This record gives sequence, structure tokens and C-alpha cells, in this order.
Amino acid sequence: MELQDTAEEAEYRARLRAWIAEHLPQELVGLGTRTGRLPLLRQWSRALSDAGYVGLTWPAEYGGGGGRYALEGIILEELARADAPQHLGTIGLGMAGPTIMVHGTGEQKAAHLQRILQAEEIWCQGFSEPGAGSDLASVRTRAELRGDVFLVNGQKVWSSYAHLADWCILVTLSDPDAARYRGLTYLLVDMHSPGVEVRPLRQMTGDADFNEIFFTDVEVPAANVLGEVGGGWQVAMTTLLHERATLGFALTGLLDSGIRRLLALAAANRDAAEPWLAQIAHEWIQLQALKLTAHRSLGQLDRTGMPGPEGSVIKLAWSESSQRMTKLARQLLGETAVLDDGIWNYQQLRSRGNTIEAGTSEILRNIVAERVLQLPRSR
Amino acid sequence: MELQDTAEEAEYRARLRAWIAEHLPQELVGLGTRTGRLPLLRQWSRALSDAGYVGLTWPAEYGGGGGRYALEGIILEELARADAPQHLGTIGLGMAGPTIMVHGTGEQKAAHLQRILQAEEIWCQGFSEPGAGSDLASVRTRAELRGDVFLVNGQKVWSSYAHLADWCILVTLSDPDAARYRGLTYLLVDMHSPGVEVRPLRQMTGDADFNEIFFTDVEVPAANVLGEVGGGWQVAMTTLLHERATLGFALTGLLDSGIRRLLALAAANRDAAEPWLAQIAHEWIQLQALKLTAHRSLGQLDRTGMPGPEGSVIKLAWSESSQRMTKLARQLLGETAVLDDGIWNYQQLRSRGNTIEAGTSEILRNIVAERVLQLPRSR
Amino acid sequence: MDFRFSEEQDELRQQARAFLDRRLPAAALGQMADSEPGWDPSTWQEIAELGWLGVSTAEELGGAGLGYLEEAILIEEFGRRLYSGPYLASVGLALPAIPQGQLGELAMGRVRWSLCDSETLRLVPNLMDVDQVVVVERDQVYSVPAAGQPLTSIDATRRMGRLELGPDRELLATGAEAAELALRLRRRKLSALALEAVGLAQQVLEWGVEHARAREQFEKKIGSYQAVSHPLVNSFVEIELARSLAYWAAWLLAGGHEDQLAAPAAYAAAAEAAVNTCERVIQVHGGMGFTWDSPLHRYYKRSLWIQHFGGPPDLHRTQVARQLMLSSEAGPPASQSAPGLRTIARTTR
Amino acid sequence: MDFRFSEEQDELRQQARAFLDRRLPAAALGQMADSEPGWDPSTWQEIAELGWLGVSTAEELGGAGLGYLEEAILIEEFGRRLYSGPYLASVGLALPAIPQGQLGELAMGRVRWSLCDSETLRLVPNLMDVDQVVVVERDQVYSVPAAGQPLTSIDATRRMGRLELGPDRELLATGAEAAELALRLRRRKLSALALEAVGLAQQVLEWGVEHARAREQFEKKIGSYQAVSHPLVNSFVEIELARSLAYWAAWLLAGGHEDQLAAPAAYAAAAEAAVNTCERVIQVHGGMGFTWDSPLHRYYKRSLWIQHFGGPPDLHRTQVARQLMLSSEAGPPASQSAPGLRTIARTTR
Repeated sequence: MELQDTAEEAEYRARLRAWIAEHLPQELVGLGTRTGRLPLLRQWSRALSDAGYVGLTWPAEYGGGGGRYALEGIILEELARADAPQHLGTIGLGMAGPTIMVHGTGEQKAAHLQRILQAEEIWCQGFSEPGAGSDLASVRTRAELRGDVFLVNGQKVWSSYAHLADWCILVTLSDPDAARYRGLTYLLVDMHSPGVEVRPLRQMTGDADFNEIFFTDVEVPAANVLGEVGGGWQVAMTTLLHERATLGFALTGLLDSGIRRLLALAAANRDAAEPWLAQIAHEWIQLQALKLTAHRSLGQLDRTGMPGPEGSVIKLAWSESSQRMTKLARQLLGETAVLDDGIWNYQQLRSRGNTIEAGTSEILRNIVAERVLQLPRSR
Repeated sequence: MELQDTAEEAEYRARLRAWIAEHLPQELVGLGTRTGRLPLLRQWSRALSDAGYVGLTWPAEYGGGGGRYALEGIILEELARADAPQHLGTIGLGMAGPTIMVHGTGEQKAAHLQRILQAEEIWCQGFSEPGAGSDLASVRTRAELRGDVFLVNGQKVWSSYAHLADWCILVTLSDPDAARYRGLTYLLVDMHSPGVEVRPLRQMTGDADFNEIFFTDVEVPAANVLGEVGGGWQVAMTTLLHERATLGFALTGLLDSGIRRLLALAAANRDAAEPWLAQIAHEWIQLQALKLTAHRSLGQLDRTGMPGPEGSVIKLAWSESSQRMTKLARQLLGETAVLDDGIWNYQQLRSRGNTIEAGTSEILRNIVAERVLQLPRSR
Repeated sequence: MDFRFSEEQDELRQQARAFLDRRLPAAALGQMADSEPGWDPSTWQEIAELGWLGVSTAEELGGAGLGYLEEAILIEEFGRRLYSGPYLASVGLALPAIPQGQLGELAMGRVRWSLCDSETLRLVPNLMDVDQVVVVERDQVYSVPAAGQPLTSIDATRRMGRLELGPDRELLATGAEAAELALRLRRRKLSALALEAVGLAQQVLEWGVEHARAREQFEKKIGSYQAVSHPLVNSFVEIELARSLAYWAAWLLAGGHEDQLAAPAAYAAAAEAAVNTCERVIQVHGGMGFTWDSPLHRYYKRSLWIQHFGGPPDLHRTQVARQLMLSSEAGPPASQSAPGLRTIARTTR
Repeated sequence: MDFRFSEEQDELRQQARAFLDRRLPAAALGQMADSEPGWDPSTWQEIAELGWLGVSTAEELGGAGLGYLEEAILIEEFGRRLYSGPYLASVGLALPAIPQGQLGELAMGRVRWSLCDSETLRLVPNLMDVDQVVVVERDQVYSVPAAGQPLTSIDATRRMGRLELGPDRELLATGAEAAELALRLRRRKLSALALEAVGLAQQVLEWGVEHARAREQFEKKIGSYQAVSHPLVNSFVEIELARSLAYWAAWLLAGGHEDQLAAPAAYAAAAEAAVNTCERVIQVHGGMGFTWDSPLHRYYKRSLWIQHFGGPPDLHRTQVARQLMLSSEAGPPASQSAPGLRTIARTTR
């Protein structure tokens, strides 16, 4: 057991920190995931790739870093520490790429993996639908085989980055008559195809972090099926497992910068903070626990290359901590809390989405109950 | 709206308070439901009956007070205020009696109702079994009709007062082949019958508030079936509905005396109490809310004679408040809290049963979800 | 003891609900909130004509001669539909300080009021929508014409402004009288916020239940999952308890009873019930509950506004505890407890 | 960064678990707790022979020459089985103050120790089961022979006594050295309690899961109801997070790192996780969980004992917050944060 950076890690971290200080444009600091400043964000993403700070967990054969999860963790921590935005290609890197590695044909791997790494392809995800939240078996976006193309019609929601994306990992219903989970097909869809329309989806914050995607007679070559026709559910499970793999570090990084602001706010308003000290410390402690647990769960990933279910645990606890933290901060504002302070008010509203996006807390609890505690299914 | 006693109520309350001051034996003050001092408890119960403080909600035709729920509420409040124990016949008065009124034959009513009122018959309840907690359909205590008697064999648990009881309301399985809920028969069983054995059931407090009852070839006359053979489930539902009818007042009364002790403890340990003031007030506020809600729900009872589901709401919130209150009190004890203080330690352990007995919180939430919010069944 | 509203009071509630359903349907809420004034000033005259601005004003002064209990019903119902005009400001907050001679003008809808109890920052709800503001200071209460700058409220249906004090003041009370009036205004503010919170929470809970009955996931109505139904039950319980407290506090105020505990108690319970209910029901709605198009975020923002405008519930609770402990040292706090006990203490004294 | 225990450490854990399963099966717990001494003194010699009383004692003094990380594993495993002998007292609490020359006697099982850090009441765990007591006072630390009266602990598996100070004292430290030792003893106490709490909670959670898998109600395994499974998941999450903190605090102590935050943080999280888990699992067991015959109440009482012996978690959190705010005024508290950040601060300085 060694709970501090090794010499190599410490050096890597120090070099990275210096690199960020030099390269991060001031306009991007603290931007979070908010839309805007797209050209700058693209530039920043390419700079990260060029400097070798992208794809460290990918196998070397696809141009990745060969699975250095510990270093990946350091990158996510340091980016968060600097309040720097993530790479725009996060869905390609964290979800589409790993899924293509597992289920893709040689052609598919050749066509996409390298380009994802080099930030030449931005990806988005088309899983959720208005009538099917967490329940993939209720997907209604149709894919009908016509000769050697699938004709796709339907609507997806909650798709981040869709307005920027070149490609989409899309779960479709190819056989409505098949048994539940058997009629799904997983497609790689070119977002520049005719018939694809992206509309921003406004959230309660007033911002639009997500999009709706409408597909009208979109033609997708049959060669773009990932896995088997009718095997979309299995492929989608691989994606979801990877969604929460290194998510832990990104999440705790976000929380870390929030907690630092909360502590500064409390230090600047000592009297107002007095009644909430225990609660403030509780969130700091929770953050340390989440960081440590993210490191602890790396063991599994390093050993098997497949993420364990710890990601669900971290996402669960993180989302609730994030919500409590913003509420606490607003308590410290005193009577001005009825006004929009532009920071914590936004965060408080945005944090309500934390227990919904990337798996609702209810679904995550089901997953932990079934896969970790081996309790009988609740459905 | 009139949120204070009417002149009549105030006079009734004043007279009752004086009566209690005069008649309550000092040895019974603060005894709660703990076993011991049985002869005194019996005496106290008879004194309450003789003074007319029992059965106020029962119809006049059975010798009751004709449904004066408000006065019944006053009685329960004042008994709790004086830390006086309840009437020993509480199961007869609150559960067996009302069920016999609804489902009983003329003979059954004549045989029992008057005697319950006059504290000549103590009743206990035989619903729960080791293998069937809240799930009556899983009852395994068998009742086989042999001529004009049922032969009863089986085991019940969690029966309060069984060691004192003369009679038992017993849910049995009379037809194992019938569809779920159709094979149950509800019997009135003489606890002095041969083959009935009562064993105290020790709880985590070390006390035995409850009992197990073992039935071995106990003969119960067929005339003692309440309702129809095979209709036991409907009869049992009547009992359970009444279980929580005026329970509200008894519960808030108990909580009231606890909160008064908590406040006195806090006042005597101001420094230790300082960090917990908001939580202490929260429990006092919760108590006021429960009392008020108990009064508010009397409307329904007064109008229809049947209790509404508000009882479940009060029981739910009360049990959790009771648990939080005892934990708070023990926090105030400082380092001596590692020692058994004989009062709060007992209460803290005992309060764990509050969310289990008389309907677990999970079951009560199901009931409120289904019957009040009209949500689909969860089972 | 009788916890029922009278038939007339029940009718008033039905009337209010019908009016709001007609004039401010939930579907129109977003458009209204995002509009320039943030509310529909034409509703004010209608409310005046319905007599709701003079409910507790004596008949000879042009009012209905009723009391705070009737106003309480309206505040709750206006809260249920997030009415964004200055009804809470005028009737819920300012009214006890308004000079008798000016109550008729309020009742007729000609003069609208708000309250400034924020000594340093002078934050005033609906400042830009009212004519007069009651200002509460340590040793005096006075009124001034409404003037100042709009500020960005966290709740677009309850806008805020910063009051600028001009030279034109009407003194309403000084010294001990001012302190007493300030205390009364404070009780009323907390009570009114509690009522508004209960109304709001009830509406949101109903939407949550409706959604849970209709929406399917994994081939079952989501309301059949305990992870959905039990949080809704918890909200139901919290709202019912807060409702009892809110009516209690209103009844005490309406009857002129001495009490410093019921209003903060009701406020703390109701404000938290409202925030909790909004958060649970947003969660129950999943992604849909998080969108701008859903009315839920409007309700959530109002619940947060209530909780900040009234102040942190735990601070009110701490004050309540201090008072209880004072009484506890002198024996059980019978005189400050809910029904039964409280009353008998008075009767037998 | 590497969070894994070594193979040797994993083996030690397996060995401890096997020993406890054999010598203190859960089924025997009640009988043991209710017996006259409250524990089986014959186990002490076995533990000594296994080398577990000299884990961190240098080899030349008769120990194994390992460290606190190995002791941490044993404290956690003893907690898992509610071992009622004075292991926590001797190794978890007193050890850092025991003079080198006496460590051999402890290692051989000849002398047992406990700690008195309770200045006014002089409450000492296992007082009647040990020979020597380390006494911590404001300006000195000394040891005395164990003597005094037994008291009724809330936990029959962790008995308490009130120490009587005789004339026979051995001074261990004074002045600044005493203050430093007291601080070290305090960190170790909180860390050890956190480990014990994690071990205990893990066992209780496993029983809860087992029961939820086996028990049927309404024709379904109760584990398929979210009202049962989700609270168990919440406990799993709390325990996993507390475990990370407990290992972190132990690692910092074992390595002699300066830190005043990790031990109280771990303690607060673990003590609450243990109490919460016991309460949830008792609830999941229904009436059965409430009986004397179930081992659950023993675990619950221990969890409460831990929480009271270590002091209210929220008070520790308040102290943590004060320290963090001090650092925050002087910039981000990088040097006191978990892994990554903490370490780099050191490396780059």
C-alpha cells in the first residue's frame, strides 16, 4: 500500500501541472461543461491530444498509452484542479472507442479509433428516448434494413455534444417482433448524414448542455452495425460499463474544485458559516473518501481491463454530495441568497441533474444491489 | 376552526387531570409498556373503567361513550402527560372489540363486548408468525374443522399481553388449498384452553414486552369463528384498520413525555446541548405537528366511524421521530453515554422496534402509496 | 377542538382555485414568468373585485370583514399556482402595518404594497410592481413610495428590487409599538411563507403522483417501484405535517393569540417540505423534470426563494429551542405546546 | 499510488478471520457476552502465540517488526467478530505510550493494557481485564496499575470501569512531549475505532444481504423490494467510503505522516456507517432483528459504544472544518487533501 504518488507519478503530475499552467487559455477556466467558446474548446482538446494527455488507458495497438490508469487519474485530477474543461471527445474516448475495441470489425477500428484519439472525430451518444429513460428495451427509434442500408427514423434525447458531433453511437429497434432486448441493433451513425437534425434541449438552468436528435429516413450502411444485428443490448452494456469506468476521477475533480470554493466562501464568512461547519467538513470528507475509493477501484481495472461496478458507487455518492454542497454554499450567502449570484445558483440547479444523468440514482442502486450485493432483481 | 378545547372539553380535561393526580399509583408513573407490577396495572385499568374513562368511542348500544373521539383523544393525551400506563385491555378495546362489532354474531357481541369494556377480559392478538411477518397470506397456523370444533396447531409471535390474556384474536389457515387470502379463518380463542402455551420473547432491551404463543391441538368451538370460514382476511383488515385509528393520540402522548424529558435534559446541560439545538427543536415541532394532525384526522372518524389512513401517516412519522429523539438525548450525555443510564439507553434500544411493530415502516409506506396516493401496488 | 374549515371557507378555496385555473393555468406559467413584467397586472383588478384584497378589512372600510384565516386560504392557493403578482407582498407581508385609512385603497386594487425588513441590503419582493413599501427598522416602522433598482431574483415569478429611500416617509410606529409591530410582521411573514410553501408543495406532489401513475419503465408503471413511491409518500407525510402546523400558526395569528413558536415552526417545516418535494418530484420525472419546458423548475425556484427569504430553517429551529429551554427550566412548556396541553394550561390558570 | 494490501497482509487477514471463526463463532457471541468475565481469557494466550500482540514491536524485543498497517488489519477483523478481550484497549489504544521495555511482556501476553483519556470521570474500557493503564492528562502521561470499579457499559462485549489512581505511577512523558504523545494517542484511538467500525459494519451488512436473499414476503424474496435493497446499497456505499478513509488514516499513521484530519474524518464516517448499517439491517430483519437471540443487537450496541467512546461525529467534523478554513484562508488546502493533491504539494515544495 502506497497512498502517495510514486516518483514517476509525482514527476508526471508536476510536468502536467506546469503544462496546464502554460497552455490553458484563461477564458476556459471554470467554464465547466457549459456551452460556448467552441473554437477555443476544440483547440484546447487538440492541444491535450498533441501533448499526449489523451487516451492513456487505451491499448498501445490503437495508439493509446497502454492502460496507464493511474496516470489517467492524475490527468483528470489536475485538469479539475485547474478548473480546466475536459476534452471535447470525452464520449468517443470513454464510451464509443472502448466499445468499438471490444465489438468492432477491423475496418471499424481502423476507421475510428485513431481519429478519436487525435480529436478528429467528436462523438455523441444516442441511447435515451422520451419514452425510454433508463429502459433500453423500450427504445423505439426504428432501423429497417433496405438492401445494404438501414433506414433510421426516431428521436433521441439527453445527448451531450450532439451539436458538435461527427458520429453517434445509436441504439435502434431493428426487429419490433423480437423478444425484449433481442430486437436492438447498435449502429455507428455519421451525424453529417442527410435527415439528422439536432436541437438543443434547454434545462432548468436556462442553458442547453444536452440535445435532442431527430432521425428522418437517415441511411446508415449495414457495415456500420457494431456487433450483431439484434445484438445491440449486449453492445450497449459494454458502453454503459465504460461510461462509469474512469468517470470517478472526473467527478471527484469537479467536486474538488467546488469544495475548494465552498471552503473559501466559508472562510470569508466565518460567522455565517458557524452553524454549518460540521456539514461543510462532511462534504470535504466525502470528497476525500470518493478520491480514495476511485484509486482503490483502479486495482480491478488494472488487473482485468474491464471496469468493476465501483463506478456506480462513486457516481451515486458523488451526485448527492454535489447537491448537498451547492445547497450548503447558498445557505452561507445570507439574505442575498434570494438573488442569482451567477455561480452557486447555477450550480445548485445544475446539480439536480447529477442524480438523473448517466444513470439515475435509482437505476444505479438497482445495479449495485444486483451486481455487487447479488440481491434478486427488483424489476 | 377552533384549535383549543371547547368549554366542555376543557372542563372534561381538568376533571380528568385531577382524577389522575388522585388515583394514579406512584409506582406506575413512567412505567411505559414494561412488564412488571401486574396486579397494580390491573387495578389501575379497572379504576379507569369504573371512572368512565374507557370505551368512549364505542357505540352506546355496547355500553360505550357513543363515539366521542375528541374526549378519547383528551384521555390519551392526559394519561401520557401524567406518564401513566395505558389500560391493560388496549387490544380488546382497540382491535378485538371493534372487529367483533363489525363482524360478530349477536352471541359473540353479547359474550365479549361488555366484558372488554369492563376490563374483565384481557385480549391479545395472534397475527404474526415466524415465517409470515406482515404477509398474512403466509400464515401457517392450521385450523382443521373436526365436527363442531377447529383443531388449532401452530405458532404466533410478537403478541403483547399474551401472558395476561384471557382471549386471543387468531388468524389461522383453515384451507391450505384455497387461493391466496381465501383460506384464512379468524377465530376467537380462549387463552385458557388446554394446549395454549405462552413464552415471553426477549427483545434487544433485555425485556420481554412480547410473547410467542404455541398452539398444540387446541380445540376452538366453530361458534367462535368471527365472520365466515375462509373470510379471515377481510376480518383481519378491519382489525388492522382499527389498530391505527386512535393510536395517534397514544403515540404522540408517549413522544410528548419523551420530548419534555429531552428539553429538561438540554436545559440542564446547556453547553452540551448547544450543537443540537436545531435538532431538538425539530423533534418538538414534529411532535406538535403530529398532535395537530391527529386532531385533524378525527374529522374523518367522527363523520364515518371508520378510521382513515391518516393513522399510518402518524405512526410512520412518530416512529422515526421517537428514534431520533432518543439518539439526540444520548448525544447530550457526553462521555457517560458509553454507560447505561437506565433511561435513555433503554429508550434508544426500545425505539428500534417502533418502525417494526404494528406495521413496519415499509408496509405503512406501501399502504399510504396505494390507498392514499392511489399509486399502483408494489407487490 | 375542531380542525375543520367552515363551509364558507371551503367555498372561498374552491373559488380561488377556479379563478387561478382559469386565469393562470399551469401551462401558461412559463410564458408569464419570462414576460417583461413577470405577471399579468390585469389580474389585480379582478382579484380586487373578488374582494380578496380586503378580506380582513372592516366592512365599513370597504372590506369583507373576515380575518387572517380566510387570507391564509388565499395565500395557500396563490402559492399553489405560483401567482406572481404582489398578493403575498401586499396581504401576506405588509398588511398589518398599513394604516387603516389606506386599507380601502388596497382593497379596491388602487394601491399595492410590499415590505422591507432587510435593514442593510433593503431587498424588497415585487418592488417594481408595488406603490408603497412598509419599512421595518430597529426602532421605527414607516412607509415610503416604492422606488429603486430591479435585481435578478432566483425566482422569475417573484422578482426582487433594492429599495431606495426618498425623503417622503410616513411614520407608522416608533419605540415599543414599533418593536411589537415588527414582531407581528415577522410572525405573519413566516406564517404566510409557510402557507405558500404548503400550497406549492401540494401541487408538485400531485404532479409527481400523476406522473408515477402514468409513466412506464421496464414494463411497469414507475409508481409501483418503491424507489419512486416511498419518496412520494415521504413528501405526503411532510406536507400533511407542515399543513397542520401552518393552519395552527394561522389560527393563532387570526385569533390574536400570544405565541412566538408556531410561526417559525410552521415555516421551518413547510419550507423544507416544499424544497424536498420539488427535488423528489423532479427526480421522479427523470430527465423531463430537469427541462426548462416543465413547470417543475419554476416551483423549485419558488421553494428555494421561500427558504432563503424566510431564512435557514435550522436557524429558526435553534431560536425555538432556546425559548423552549427557557420554559423547560421553569417546568414543562405546557403553555407553548400544540392544542390540548396549551389550552388546558390557560383554562385552569 | 497503490491501494492494495500486500500478499502477506492479505494472508494475515485470512488467518485472523479463520482464528475468530474457530474460536469465536457468531453463534457463541451471546453466551460469551452474558458470561461472568464477558470474554474468554484463554484466547489471549493464543493471540500472543500467533504474534498478534507484538505485531509492530521490534523483532529484538520479541515482536514481529511489522507496523500499524498490520495491526489495523487485526483491529478491523477483531471488530468484525466483536472480540471482547482487551485487544483494542492494548494494541489500538495504549500501545504508542507503552515503554519499549514493556512491549515484550505485552507481546508474550503477560501484561494487558488499556487507556484512560477521560480526565474527570476516568472511564476506562476493559479496566477489569487489564493490568496496566496509560493515563493521559493535560501535561503528563503516566501509567498506573489497573484498579477501580466496574460500570455498566451499554455494550456487554466492551465493559467499562472507573479507574482509581493509586500512588504507584510510572511517568511516561511530560510537557511538550506529553502533548505530542497525547495527540498521537488520540489519532490512533480514532483510527482504531474507525477500523473496528468498518469491520463490524461489513459483517452486519453481509447478514443483512443474506437475510434479504433468503427471506420471502408476499411471495417474493424481500431483497427484490427496493425498500429493502436500496437501504442495503446505501450501507454498502457508506462502508466502502469509510473503508477508504480508515485505510488512509491507518496508512498515514503507519508511515509517521503529519496529519490531523484523516483520523477524525475516518472515525466520523465509519462510526456513522456502523450505526446506520446496524439500524438498517435490524429493520430489514423485522421482528427477528429486534430479539435478544439475534446477534444484531450486540453489534448495534458496539456501534453505539464506538460512537460515544470516540465522541459525536459532528463535533469532530466541526473541528475538521475549523482546520480546513484556516488553511483555506492561506490558499487551497492542498497539503491536507487525500492522495494526489496532497502528495504533489509535498513533492514540488
